[in-house]
Amino acid sequence: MSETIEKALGDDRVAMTRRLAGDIADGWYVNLGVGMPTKVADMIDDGREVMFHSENGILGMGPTPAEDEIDPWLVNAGKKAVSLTPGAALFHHADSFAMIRGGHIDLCVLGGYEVAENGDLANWTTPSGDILPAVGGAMDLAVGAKRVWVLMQHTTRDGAAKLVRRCTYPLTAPAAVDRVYTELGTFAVTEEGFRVLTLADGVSLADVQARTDAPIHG
Amino acid sequence: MSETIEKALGDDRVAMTRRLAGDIADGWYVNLGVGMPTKVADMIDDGREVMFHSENGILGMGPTPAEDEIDPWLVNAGKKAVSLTPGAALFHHADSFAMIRGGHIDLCVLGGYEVAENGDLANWTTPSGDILPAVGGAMDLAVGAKRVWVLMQHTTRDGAAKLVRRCTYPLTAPAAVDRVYTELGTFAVTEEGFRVLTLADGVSLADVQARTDAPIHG
Amino acid sequence: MIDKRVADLAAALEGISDGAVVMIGGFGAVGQPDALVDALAELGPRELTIIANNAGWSAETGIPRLMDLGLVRKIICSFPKGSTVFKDLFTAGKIELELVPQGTLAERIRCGGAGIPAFYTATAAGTRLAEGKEVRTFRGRECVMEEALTADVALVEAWQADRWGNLVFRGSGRNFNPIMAMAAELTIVQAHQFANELDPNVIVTPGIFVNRVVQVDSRVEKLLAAQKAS
Amino acid sequence: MIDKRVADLAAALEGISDGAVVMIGGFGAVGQPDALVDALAELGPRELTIIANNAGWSAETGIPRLMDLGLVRKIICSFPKGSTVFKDLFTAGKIELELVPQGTLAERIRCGGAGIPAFYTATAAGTRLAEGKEVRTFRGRECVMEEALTADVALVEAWQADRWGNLVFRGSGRNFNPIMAMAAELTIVQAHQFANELDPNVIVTPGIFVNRVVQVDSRVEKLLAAQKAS
Repeated sequence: MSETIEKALGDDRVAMTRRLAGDIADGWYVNLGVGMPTKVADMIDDGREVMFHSENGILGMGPTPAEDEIDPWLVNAGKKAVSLTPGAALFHHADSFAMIRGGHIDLCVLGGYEVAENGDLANWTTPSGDILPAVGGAMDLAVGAKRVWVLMQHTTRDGAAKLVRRCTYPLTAPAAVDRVYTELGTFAVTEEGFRVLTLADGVSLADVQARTDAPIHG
Repeated sequence: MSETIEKALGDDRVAMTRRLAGDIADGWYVNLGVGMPTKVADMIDDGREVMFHSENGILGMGPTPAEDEIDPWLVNAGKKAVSLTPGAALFHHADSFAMIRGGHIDLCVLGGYEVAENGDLANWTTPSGDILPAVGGAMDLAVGAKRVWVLMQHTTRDGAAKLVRRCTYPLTAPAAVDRVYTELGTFAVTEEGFRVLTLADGVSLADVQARTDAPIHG
Repeated sequence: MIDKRVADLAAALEGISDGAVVMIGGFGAVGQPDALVDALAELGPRELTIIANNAGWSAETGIPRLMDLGLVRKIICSFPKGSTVFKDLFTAGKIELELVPQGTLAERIRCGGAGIPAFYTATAAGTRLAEGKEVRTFRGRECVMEEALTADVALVEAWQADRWGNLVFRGSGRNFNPIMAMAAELTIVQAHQFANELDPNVIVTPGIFVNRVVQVDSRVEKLLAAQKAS
Repeated sequence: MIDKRVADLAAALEGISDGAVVMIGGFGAVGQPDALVDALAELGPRELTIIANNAGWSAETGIPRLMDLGLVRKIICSFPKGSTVFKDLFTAGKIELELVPQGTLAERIRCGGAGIPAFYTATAAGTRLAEGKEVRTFRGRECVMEEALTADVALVEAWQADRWGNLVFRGSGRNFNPIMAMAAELTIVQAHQFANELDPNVIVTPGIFVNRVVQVDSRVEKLLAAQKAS
């Protein structure tokens, strides 16, 4: 493994999250899945206006409030305290998922176990071990949003590929993913499979291909 | 035709409407169809509380306001100015028909062309002549409300029966009607057909049967 | 910065083309996007499909005016009575009508906005309006399958709007407006007033459903005065 | 006079029997009808089916307490993780789970309240959660048929209620509460405050959907304080 690649892989996920945040257009309505995707909200530059949606009934979700400004009646989909930005609106769960399922959310950012070159997404349960499967809103978001971008490490901790020909994990949704953001780059899901949009600094196409179980088109 | 019957038939519809109003229980949520049913609202005695629903998004609809108290932003399903009573709520059309279709309206009072002894209702269009059929909310109300009471003259102006074995007019809904209020009495729709609940003053079962095209059970 | 407010009716209606499917809110005189409809008549796109509760009342304004100008190919509504314009065109076979029960119309529109392609309802089962529709029994009750309605454009009236397109309504002015706002590609709102910022707890239509807002003095008061005088 | 206010939790819960299907609102700590659920645990009806988004967190309170007391036969939810109580019962085969995507769960409940017996959605099509479900293609997209959910009882939390049962919520406290209120035979509300009369324009749940309201000091603040301390 080259030194630059090692460095990219050792990145604390900030760079890939920032890269994704930079690709969000002003004025978009964006839902962020729990975990790493949540951090995207902190990386929207000042002066830009993006409206964040939380499936439990918030549009215009703002950052974590200071301890003394917490409104105990306001939590996000991860059950953490949040704030409201100007222009926010509140609604119930059926209206919230009407936004999602009805194609009104411009972008949903999700984590992933596997993404296949046909856009299949697996991010909700493992093939065998998950005694207690929990799906939450993942399936609704994956089929409903106008764009689905997956933000994840390029490989598992054991080095196994997560960008694959066909998912081996149970699907969240077929043909759902538009882009994948990893520490190695940004990859579009196209009719011919994965295509590079951006490579991280010091990363070559060959580096990516070596860590991917499907053809990567330059 | 006996004198008393003539008198009952000549009634200006006030008595039958009042009879129906008296059968409404306190606390019911009630939708009144356009035309004669609308008058029911004026015949609820003081001190009783009945919540009137209008399909264009009002619960707690009150009487026609005085000219100088008209709110131009508030009309009923007949497009006339109305007022709100204490405890009123406003909502959109899908929520309004969720109340209707979901079985939350305790009573709907509709007009009718024909009611059959199996509860079939015809009240929206004529068999032949209606070049321009208009249905409005009649079909939704007839299938959705907990109880459907039809308020109508016992016969047509030409003396033809409107309580019949089988409807000849196009149906609004099959097996929908629970009761019929006419100037001759109040009739329940039961498994064996029409059954008398009340006869108007001076009206006999034979009088009713003579004007009805289905068996009337005493 | 998100700002959906536009300067005038022309800017509000920009880009509506021939063949568009157009939802129009309102029930009675209340909640009618009258200024938008009249401006659409001036703009003059042809072969329109209109989705609305009524076919309107007067040939001088609103939906009947669109029809009178020959701009409408079809109307989907629950109550086409009222204007002689529609009746005349319909009896002459010059306009198509899809008659839908009012609650089914509302639910089809709401489903269009909510990404539900079809649903079942007991409404209209066993009647003439179920002819040609798929029927299926749930819990012993016969139901018809109804498909969602969506549109290219929704014309909506609101009481107040802010720059994000959040809307609140007044009185019975909601009617079809909030659900039509959800169901169109391009939702255009005429608002009686602009507000700096609306209370998040009382917003009825979140701005996500709204594309453009134009401020228009409401004609509801005038219309009602005219009705009373007549 | 309509007055849906009741004096205490016992009066609020009267008549809930064994085998009842019970919807329970709330998402995270917000909008949980916690006092009602704990009082239900005291009341002790058995063989309950619970419909809720989560299976809860702590064995001492809420849904896990109902389970720990052996009162629950089945849960229908989107996210059963959190409490070890459920996990232990489930792995021991002592409780049934119907796992439903969150948006499908919300829509099934809303349809239950709206008298729609079934609908189609693309959610879950082509996944393990569509197994055994009817599939059908609309506009080129595979969809599954989902049936409505109704309940005998809904336990709901609101911010304010009036004597007619009209409700308003606060912050993210709506979540499943307004739709569950629509979908149950008997809707029981714990409200943080009674109001004399609510503004008709801002009511979220009209009183028609509500049967009983009891005033309860909210524990949201306390819970959040405890969470922060831990």
